[in-house]
Amino acid sequence: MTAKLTNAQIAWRAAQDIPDGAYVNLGIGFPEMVAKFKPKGREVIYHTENGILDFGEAPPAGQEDWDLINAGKKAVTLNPGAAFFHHADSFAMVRGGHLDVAILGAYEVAENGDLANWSTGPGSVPAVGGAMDLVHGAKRVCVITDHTTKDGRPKLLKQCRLPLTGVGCVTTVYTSLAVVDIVNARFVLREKLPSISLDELQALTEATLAVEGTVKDLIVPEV
Amino acid sequence: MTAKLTNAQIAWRAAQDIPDGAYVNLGIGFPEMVAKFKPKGREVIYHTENGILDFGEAPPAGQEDWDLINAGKKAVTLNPGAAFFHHADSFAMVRGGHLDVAILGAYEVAENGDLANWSTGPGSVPAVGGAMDLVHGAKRVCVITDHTTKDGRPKLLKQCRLPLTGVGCVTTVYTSLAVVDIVNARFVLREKLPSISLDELQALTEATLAVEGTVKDLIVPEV
Amino acid sequence: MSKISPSVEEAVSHIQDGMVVMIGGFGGAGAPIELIHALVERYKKTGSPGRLIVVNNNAGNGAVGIAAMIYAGMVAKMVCSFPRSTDPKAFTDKYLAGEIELELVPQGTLAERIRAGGAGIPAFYTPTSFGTLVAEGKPVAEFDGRKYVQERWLKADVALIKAELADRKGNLTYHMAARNFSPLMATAAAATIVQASRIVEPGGIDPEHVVTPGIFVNRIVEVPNPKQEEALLREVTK
Amino acid sequence: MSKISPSVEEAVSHIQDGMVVMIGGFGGAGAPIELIHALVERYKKTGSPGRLIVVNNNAGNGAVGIAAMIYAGMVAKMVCSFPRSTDPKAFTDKYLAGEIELELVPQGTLAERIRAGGAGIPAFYTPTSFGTLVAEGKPVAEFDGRKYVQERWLKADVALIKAELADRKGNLTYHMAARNFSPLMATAAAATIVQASRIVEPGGIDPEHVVTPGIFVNRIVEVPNPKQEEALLREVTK
Repeated sequence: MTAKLTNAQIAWRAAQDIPDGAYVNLGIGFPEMVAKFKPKGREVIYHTENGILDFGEAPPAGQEDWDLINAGKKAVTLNPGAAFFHHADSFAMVRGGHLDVAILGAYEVAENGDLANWSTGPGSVPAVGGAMDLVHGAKRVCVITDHTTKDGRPKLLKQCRLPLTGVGCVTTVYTSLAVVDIVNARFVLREKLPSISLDELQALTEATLAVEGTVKDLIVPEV
Repeated sequence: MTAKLTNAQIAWRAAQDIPDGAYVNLGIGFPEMVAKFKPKGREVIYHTENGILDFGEAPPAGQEDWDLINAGKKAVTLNPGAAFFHHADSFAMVRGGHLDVAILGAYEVAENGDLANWSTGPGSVPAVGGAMDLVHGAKRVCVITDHTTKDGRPKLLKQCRLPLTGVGCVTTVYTSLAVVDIVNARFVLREKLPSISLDELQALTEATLAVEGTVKDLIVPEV
Repeated sequence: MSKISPSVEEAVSHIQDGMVVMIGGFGGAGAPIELIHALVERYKKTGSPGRLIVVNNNAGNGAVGIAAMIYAGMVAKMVCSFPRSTDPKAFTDKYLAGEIELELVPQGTLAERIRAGGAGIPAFYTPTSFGTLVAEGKPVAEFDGRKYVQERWLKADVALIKAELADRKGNLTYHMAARNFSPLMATAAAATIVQASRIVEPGGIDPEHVVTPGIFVNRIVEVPNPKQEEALLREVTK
Repeated sequence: MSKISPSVEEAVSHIQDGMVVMIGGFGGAGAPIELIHALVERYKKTGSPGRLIVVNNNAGNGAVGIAAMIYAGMVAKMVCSFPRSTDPKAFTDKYLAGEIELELVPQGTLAERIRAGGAGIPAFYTPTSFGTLVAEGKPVAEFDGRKYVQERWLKADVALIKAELADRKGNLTYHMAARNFSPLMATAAAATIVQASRIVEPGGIDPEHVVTPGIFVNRIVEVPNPKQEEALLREVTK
């Protein structure tokens, strides 16, 4: 088994690319971890679908106000300069292209930017939430994910097999092994762990990993 | 020349039909006069396109705040319980069918409910404002107007000749001689001045005035 | 003219079988628990109103609020974006048993469809869901080289919402993120019924701070110290 | 990261020839006079920015604000609902001489098109203007037996708006009915430039009272005691 980044390290790597002053939506679950790794000195304003801009960390246990929650229904706090608004205004921010970055999880990403992250197919109760809006709204739509499934199958595919969340929407994928941009419907490898060869990485990736210029080392601290 | 109602009397008559608790938009100019004749004890909430509900009378001269104006750009005051909102919310109220009554002026009204009140044809600068929205929004769209043009030609027509404001939108016309409902694309005469005969009134009206049941006397005090 | 209702029971007394009922709230924030429970009690006593179509972002949690409606058997269909919660058993069991219908709508599309219903916009185009299962059967159009899905407005017979302050004329404010869908639902329902934590005199809310203008509100009932759904669920779990 | 601009001159310095410029205000209420006049001064000195497409409900009054822009010759086209005012000479003369273009849009449709531009809705249907000259050439569709006109979103390169309070993060409030189109325009422009009567620290505006959230604002300049267009015109007339 190749050495790979932990989820926290993937989140750390994604956090480094969020520019100062950015408006950011972090998907429910794993993507929420990205907030922990905001570089010092950078101001990032977080948006949540249920109508808050500029919310902060979770309050101490016992001090929650359950009318002050994020899209994952977790209690949050407010930063100075926060704002409340209703759901239509919230999704005007999303759909209208006002968010700089959205970070989401994925079951599958295709080289043309298609994303599947909402349904593992028939049989269970389908639930889509705000993901289908987010993927067509933010200027950058980033995915953070393990490079492969638990049983080692590629998640970066030629075509998605699961029901799609959005078509041609993903711009960058941060995986446990690499950083991959999607440019003109191709995976372009930007960074990879120094411990893995390009051939090894390609073997874990269904679609071709294109290389343009230098592939940088993906260096992430212990976090 | 037949005796006829003054503009103030037409406005008075229209005001009597506004029910308690109604949300009402009065068009710029003549229709604004209707507010003066609200029957005592009735609560009427006035809406203006530029984002106020529940505004009141003009302030005394010299005490205007020019950020507190109505759609005619005249200074107004606020009643307790007033609310401000932006233009999209204001026209959501209009287009969404939330207003009970809109009262407008007219150049021409056709028996099918078509209204022409925004353009006298090519040659001048066209200006439509909020009229085209109002005619498709309010539950009742009332017109107040002289029964004929200044040179005695009918304004209640088989078909409008001037550019339309809206199609099939007018529900009631209050004129200087009569009150006419529009029902199933016909003018139905509800009230007429006692001093004018049905034949005389019909002669001043291009389209047929249908009569259903009794035609009441149009009795209006000196105002 | 007064919009004030003397009790939650009276406030929900006109809701009938088969109606479309929008219910404010996102998870527990903004859920009008007292209005919902009054409706559930009415149904348990009288068998009405049943066969309701309920519009909410979620499909109930635990056994209170919308979940209580589902357990009581008065909901025929849910229109929502995310029929999951920490404890979604009420909906999940009935759904898997084929006893309740689901219309799944992406969250932003749900909000926009409700807004459109209130604003007299019968249809609009959105990029959301293009090329996905959710868009199947919907008209698609291209604008400026990009493809969009046509969505229809969503209206209701009744909206049940929870406000912080209300005045006699129906102007409302909300508590923090309890706002969410409520201002939209208030515009899209033929009758909007509000439970407010406090009723103030007209003028008691600054006209610049009104979130829902009174024109969108039909009935108001004061419910001081209302239950918060999430807090209630955590209380029950303890 | 700061959105604060040191002067009105700096704030409008990036506006270029041929841009679409939305300008807040309804009549004089909300007109950002100082920003507009800074732009006019820049044009008079440098000949730029010219050939502007200006979006506003009206088309200027007297010789100040948008009328001053028209007199200066920097406006190629007006998009508005009501190009009339107590003194519409600036626009009327140029329009009748064929020197300025007019796109006439019903007021509610103008507001909704701007909102759609900000909300990522490329097109919507409205009953407004169906069967009239204004709808000529626009697609028509029938929903539930009624006919509607398809309208397209309206976006801008720049919006110039006037706020009451602003914080450093761009959150805004407005003074009474000076709100009108401004919150919509702020959402529909690539760059929204705000003159605020007072800039406060973040937290100085209650999060529940924010009308325009900072995400829609790019530049803020403090203009204490701003001129009110209507008051200014009446001053001139005296």
